[in-house]
Amino acid sequence: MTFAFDLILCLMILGTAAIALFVRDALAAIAFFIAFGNLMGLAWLGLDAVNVALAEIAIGAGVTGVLLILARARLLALGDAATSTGSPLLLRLGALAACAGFVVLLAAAVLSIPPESGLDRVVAPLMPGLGIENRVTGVLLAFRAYDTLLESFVLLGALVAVWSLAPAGAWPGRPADPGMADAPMRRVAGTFGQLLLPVALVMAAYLVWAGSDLPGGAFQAGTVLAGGLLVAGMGGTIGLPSSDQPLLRAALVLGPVVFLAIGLAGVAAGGLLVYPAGLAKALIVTIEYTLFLSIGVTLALLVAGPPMPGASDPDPEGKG
Amino acid sequence: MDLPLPVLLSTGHLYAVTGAALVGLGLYAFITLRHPLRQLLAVNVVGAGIFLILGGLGRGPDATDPFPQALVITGIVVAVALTAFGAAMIVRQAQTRAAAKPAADDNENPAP
Amino acid sequence: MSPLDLLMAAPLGFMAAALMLGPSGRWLILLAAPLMAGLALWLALLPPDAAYLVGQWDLPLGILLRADGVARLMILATALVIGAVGLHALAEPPEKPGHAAQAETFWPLVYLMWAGANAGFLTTDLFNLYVTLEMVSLAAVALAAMGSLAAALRYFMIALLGSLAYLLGVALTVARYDTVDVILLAQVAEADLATLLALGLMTAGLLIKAALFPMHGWLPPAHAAAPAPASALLSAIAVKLGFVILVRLWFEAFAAVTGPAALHVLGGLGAAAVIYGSIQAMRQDRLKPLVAYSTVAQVGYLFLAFPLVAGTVEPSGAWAGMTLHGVAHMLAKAAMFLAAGLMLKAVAGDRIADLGGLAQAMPLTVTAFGLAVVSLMGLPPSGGFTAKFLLLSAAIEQGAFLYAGVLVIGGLLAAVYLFRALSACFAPLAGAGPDTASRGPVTGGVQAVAPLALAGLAIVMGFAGTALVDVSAIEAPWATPTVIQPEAAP
Amino acid sequence: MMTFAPLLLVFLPLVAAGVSFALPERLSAWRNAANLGVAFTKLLVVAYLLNATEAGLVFEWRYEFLPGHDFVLRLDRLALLFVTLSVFLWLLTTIYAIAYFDRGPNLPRFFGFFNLCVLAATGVAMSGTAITFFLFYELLTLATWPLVAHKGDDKSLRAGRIYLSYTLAGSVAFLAGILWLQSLVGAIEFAAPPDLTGIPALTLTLIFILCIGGLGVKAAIFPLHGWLPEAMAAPAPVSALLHAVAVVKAGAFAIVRMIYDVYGIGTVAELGLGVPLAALASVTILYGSVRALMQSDLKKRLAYSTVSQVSYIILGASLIGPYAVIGGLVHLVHQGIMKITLFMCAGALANRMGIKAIADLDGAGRLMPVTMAAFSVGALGMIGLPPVAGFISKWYLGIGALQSDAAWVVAVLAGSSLLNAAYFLPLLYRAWLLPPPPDRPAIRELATTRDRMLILPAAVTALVALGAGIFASLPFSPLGWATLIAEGGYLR
Repeated sequence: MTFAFDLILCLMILGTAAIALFVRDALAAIAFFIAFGNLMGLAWLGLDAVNVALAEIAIGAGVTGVLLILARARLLALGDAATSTGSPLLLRLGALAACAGFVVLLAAAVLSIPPESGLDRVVAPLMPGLGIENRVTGVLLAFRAYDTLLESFVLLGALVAVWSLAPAGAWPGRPADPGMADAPMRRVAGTFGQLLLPVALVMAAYLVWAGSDLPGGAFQAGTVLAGGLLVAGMGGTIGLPSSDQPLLRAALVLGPVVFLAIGLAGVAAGGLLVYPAGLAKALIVTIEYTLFLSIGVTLALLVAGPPMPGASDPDPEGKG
Repeated sequence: MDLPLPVLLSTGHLYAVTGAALVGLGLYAFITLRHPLRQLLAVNVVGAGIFLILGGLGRGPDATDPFPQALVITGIVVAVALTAFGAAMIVRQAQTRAAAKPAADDNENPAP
Repeated sequence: MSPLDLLMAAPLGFMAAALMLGPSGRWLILLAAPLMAGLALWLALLPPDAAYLVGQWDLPLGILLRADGVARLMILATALVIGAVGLHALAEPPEKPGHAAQAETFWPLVYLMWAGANAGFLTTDLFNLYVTLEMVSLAAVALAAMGSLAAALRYFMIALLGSLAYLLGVALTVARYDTVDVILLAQVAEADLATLLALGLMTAGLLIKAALFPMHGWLPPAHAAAPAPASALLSAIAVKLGFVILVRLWFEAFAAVTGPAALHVLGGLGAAAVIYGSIQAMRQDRLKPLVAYSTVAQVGYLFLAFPLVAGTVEPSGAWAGMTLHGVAHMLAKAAMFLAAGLMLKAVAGDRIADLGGLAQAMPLTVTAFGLAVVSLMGLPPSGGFTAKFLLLSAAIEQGAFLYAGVLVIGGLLAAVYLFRALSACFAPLAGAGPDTASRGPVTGGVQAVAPLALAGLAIVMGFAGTALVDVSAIEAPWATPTVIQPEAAP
Repeated sequence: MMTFAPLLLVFLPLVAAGVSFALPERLSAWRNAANLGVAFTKLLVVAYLLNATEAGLVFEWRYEFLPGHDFVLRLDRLALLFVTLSVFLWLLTTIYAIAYFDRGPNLPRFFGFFNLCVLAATGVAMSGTAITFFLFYELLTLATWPLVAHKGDDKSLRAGRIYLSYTLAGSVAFLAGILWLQSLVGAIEFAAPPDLTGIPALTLTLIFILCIGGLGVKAAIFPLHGWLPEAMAAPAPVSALLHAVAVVKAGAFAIVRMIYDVYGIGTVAELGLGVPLAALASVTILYGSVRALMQSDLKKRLAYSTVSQVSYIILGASLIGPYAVIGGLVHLVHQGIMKITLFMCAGALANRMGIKAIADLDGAGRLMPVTMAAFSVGALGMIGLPPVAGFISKWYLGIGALQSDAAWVVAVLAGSSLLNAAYFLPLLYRAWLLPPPPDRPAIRELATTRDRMLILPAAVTALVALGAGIFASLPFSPLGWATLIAEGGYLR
């Protein structure tokens, strides 16, 4: 890629971000945010970081976008259009001056640091010991596996936090219907969902498998799975699960718990998260597969929101 | 880099400075926007800017450092987890207020 | 097996188990409380150089877990506080009446906070700290939301901003030094623009999380509205992780970069927090906001100690004073919130004036409140006194009479507002007579055990000063250099 | 026994406190037994220690509570003097309190804190380092607060609040002074006074003012005395304890320690701090007496009398001469015995006949002769009439003043004695010489066991006050003891 391409891409990123932030209508803002996320994905491709590009497009643009659309729809149903309202001029001027100054300072700091891939030199010689090729996966699941382990519990914790918002009398229960108001749309989603879910599963499984050596991995795959589950759930292919289903709970904790167990088992080999020689790849793949399943389910439920009263009724009489 | 354009910036610096601009843009929006959902969006833009700084400054001559890449992926997942929780809180707050409007005796405090 | 990993793994295991068990997951605390206390004690008694690399990956890349004195004391206090609060929550439901979801999710959130706090205290890796910070913040916001959604949302937004500022600082550090390990950074950090900006950003973000004046605005509404066990955890645990990370940054990673002027800014903010928080606390009519503003004031002491630690070549006293103040505040404030919760439950209203007659009706709870008052005011014998004594000695020795004055005045102001609440309990029942019948059932002795135990521990700390000071000095940055000498950064 | 005796002596009341807190009200008999038992045991321990100390044994218990700061309990003669006084009076006050309250509300709490108070007072006496002293001094502040606020009415809560405001502010000033001094000379041990050479006089003066100002609150030196009359809202046994033994005395005792065991008389004289302090004490003596004269409430009058009398001790300490020191120290004991007599009598009068105002005293001597007799002994002693103990104190103080070339102090003493007479003699006149009001029912003073427990402790202390005056020349009298202390250390 050329510098001109990079430059134009950067300007587009800034443009879409500005529109997403300041356009009055919330739906337009979210649409531009999703566009912004996809452009960010391109930027990551431009940086030769395919793993991040996949994660950015799938999670940063995809899941976040769906989340925001759903939240906006639910707010709209309550009469809140989430339009951007102006704040006092003085505040805006002050904020503008402060932020502009901050950007200059930050940019100066950024420019004072030469871009280099310093740790790549440290990572590269360690990879053969793991038996996988993808260095990012190596960092995520071996060298910095501890971060990833904790992060998988952050995701689980976020779902618990969302669940804690369930109103009185709605527990245990199902999330509110994601709100495909009109029947034709629902039918489309239904058909699409029947088709998409198995495809998503296969694709996700491949992404995990590929993640060992090629770009991909548990998080990106989990997102694909979540997307499949969501579309299927919207269309009624699968019912939205009640929060107390044991199988659901098991699916949620499976990945993090397996990760934790393997980490602790490493103590036998010398310490937390130590992979015995020769077993590294097998263990990493095991962690990735279980984690991807849990991440998929967790993300789908995060998007769906807390259990709501009356949501156990699968009949599509949404509030819209 | 085989361009006739005068190359003032390396690719890495270009993306990193873009990231810095995104941080400032998002921060400005966070301060001036009122609606929490829009603020949440602004926070996501700031996050994306930070990630871009990480990536841009990890851009070597031949490869991008896998270490910041991994940090960014972790960061993206943490961000989506928090965004989901934030969005759920915003919706729930709107619902409680809507429910409390007819009979304003709910023990929920009004927003400051 | 080592407590360094089990202290993180066990709560995560309990979190998963609580999710699997559903409503009966609450009983897990009966197992978790003693187990975690035992692990924390084990950690405290480890040989001084206890540390290891996760996955045996060497430092610029890997993550080092280290049991220094601060971590040992904070983790022990965390285990005691969460254990006691958890056992208390078995007897006193933490949720709003009828909110079954809160009743069930309270427990996984508590374990998440527990794991995050422990992991954060032990790690020396700035990015790893970011993840643990988010674990604690997430749980804290969710617990606060069980009281007031509006206050929690405000807390969430401002905490998010804090996280991002911290993350941006970490990003600059990674790019600048190719490492985020505190120990390595200490060897290579230079005072250039990127480093200073990174430190400034991380500090600003963490000050929000630690609720130092003037970044405290989110704290009083969130802490005051949350259910008592949640308030106890918010004030005791959530605020402390930000503080500990700041200690790591200012006295270890960037010790060579920070100047006295910057330290005095932090110290000055701390002093202002003491005065401002105290004055606000005096102005409250309701009990829980009073206790919440007292947290704002108490956090001030932690930062007031920063210039005192840096101001001498032999800072063991000030260092211990700072650390012990954190620990004593954890114990006493948790006790106070639990006691306040019980007291407010027993009377009709939530105002201080409503507390009349409680000294007779619930003497144990009022005793717990009173003991917590003693420690928070810094009266002997208590952990609060030991800490204040050490800090005041350091301030006077260094001729820092402004800080000494704030330490002295802060204690007196605390006396004014805390004894106002305490003496209200000794007043006769307001409008005695028919009003008596309208009061809720007076809770029995069992509920008072947890606050009493925590407050008692805060007092007992006052008798173990020497041992605690010794522990706080383990692997302290100003003491002997750390034993782990990793390969130089590339 | 050598090391643990001090520990036992200080922490024995913890047993009684624990029992008092734990036992429910219906088991009050057990509580009373525990309180009396512990008080009596403590008296035995003191008797043993008195004996052993005379045989030359030194009792000390040491524990490093913070690096470089030892917690030290040490029995020197001065400590023993205060300990003996407090243990003896505590036993009597316990008996009195049991009878006084009989069956009131919140007694477990009362006796619990009462014991903590005594623990703190003993600890104050035996502290071997400045920081140990501060620990007990603050404990005393805290433990007395629930006693002052015991009744829980607005007046008591107000009194409690005022008491805390004054004493906490004082403690903080004292702590700041101590820490300042320690930052210059290291940990302060009373047994080995610090070397103050080389420290600027101004610094030393400032530290002295901080410390004495802080301690002066409890010692009720003018103008820091405001809390004391307010604290009269407390029940009579508390007043007796506060005024005679624990709080006020702890302040006075600490000032003696500061002057003699921290600064040393040489330094105090060099800095010229003795005379201003003596002047302040004199002002307090006269001011307290004048204010006492203006009171119509019996307990308030006694309270202002305390303000005045405690400053005799400080006057003695600040004059820096052998006789003055002895006079001050012996007044520590004498004032305690006499003032507790007066307060116990006042409580008994209020309890049995509802007498609170001075105007109600008419004819009280006919109805409660034992009580009024004891009261009269105490009052005459306060005036300084021989042969009651108070005369000895004033005599020594007067000679001491002359020795120190401070003749004006004699005038102060004379003026104060006149004022004392002016506010005490009318009481005695009313009680003995005027007839009781016709509507007052006749009572039998010592009808029940409870009555006897209420009235006899005062009779005992009155007799002791007489004995201390009459047998002042015997070696074991308070005077003999004070002389020993003065000779043993302070006059070298």
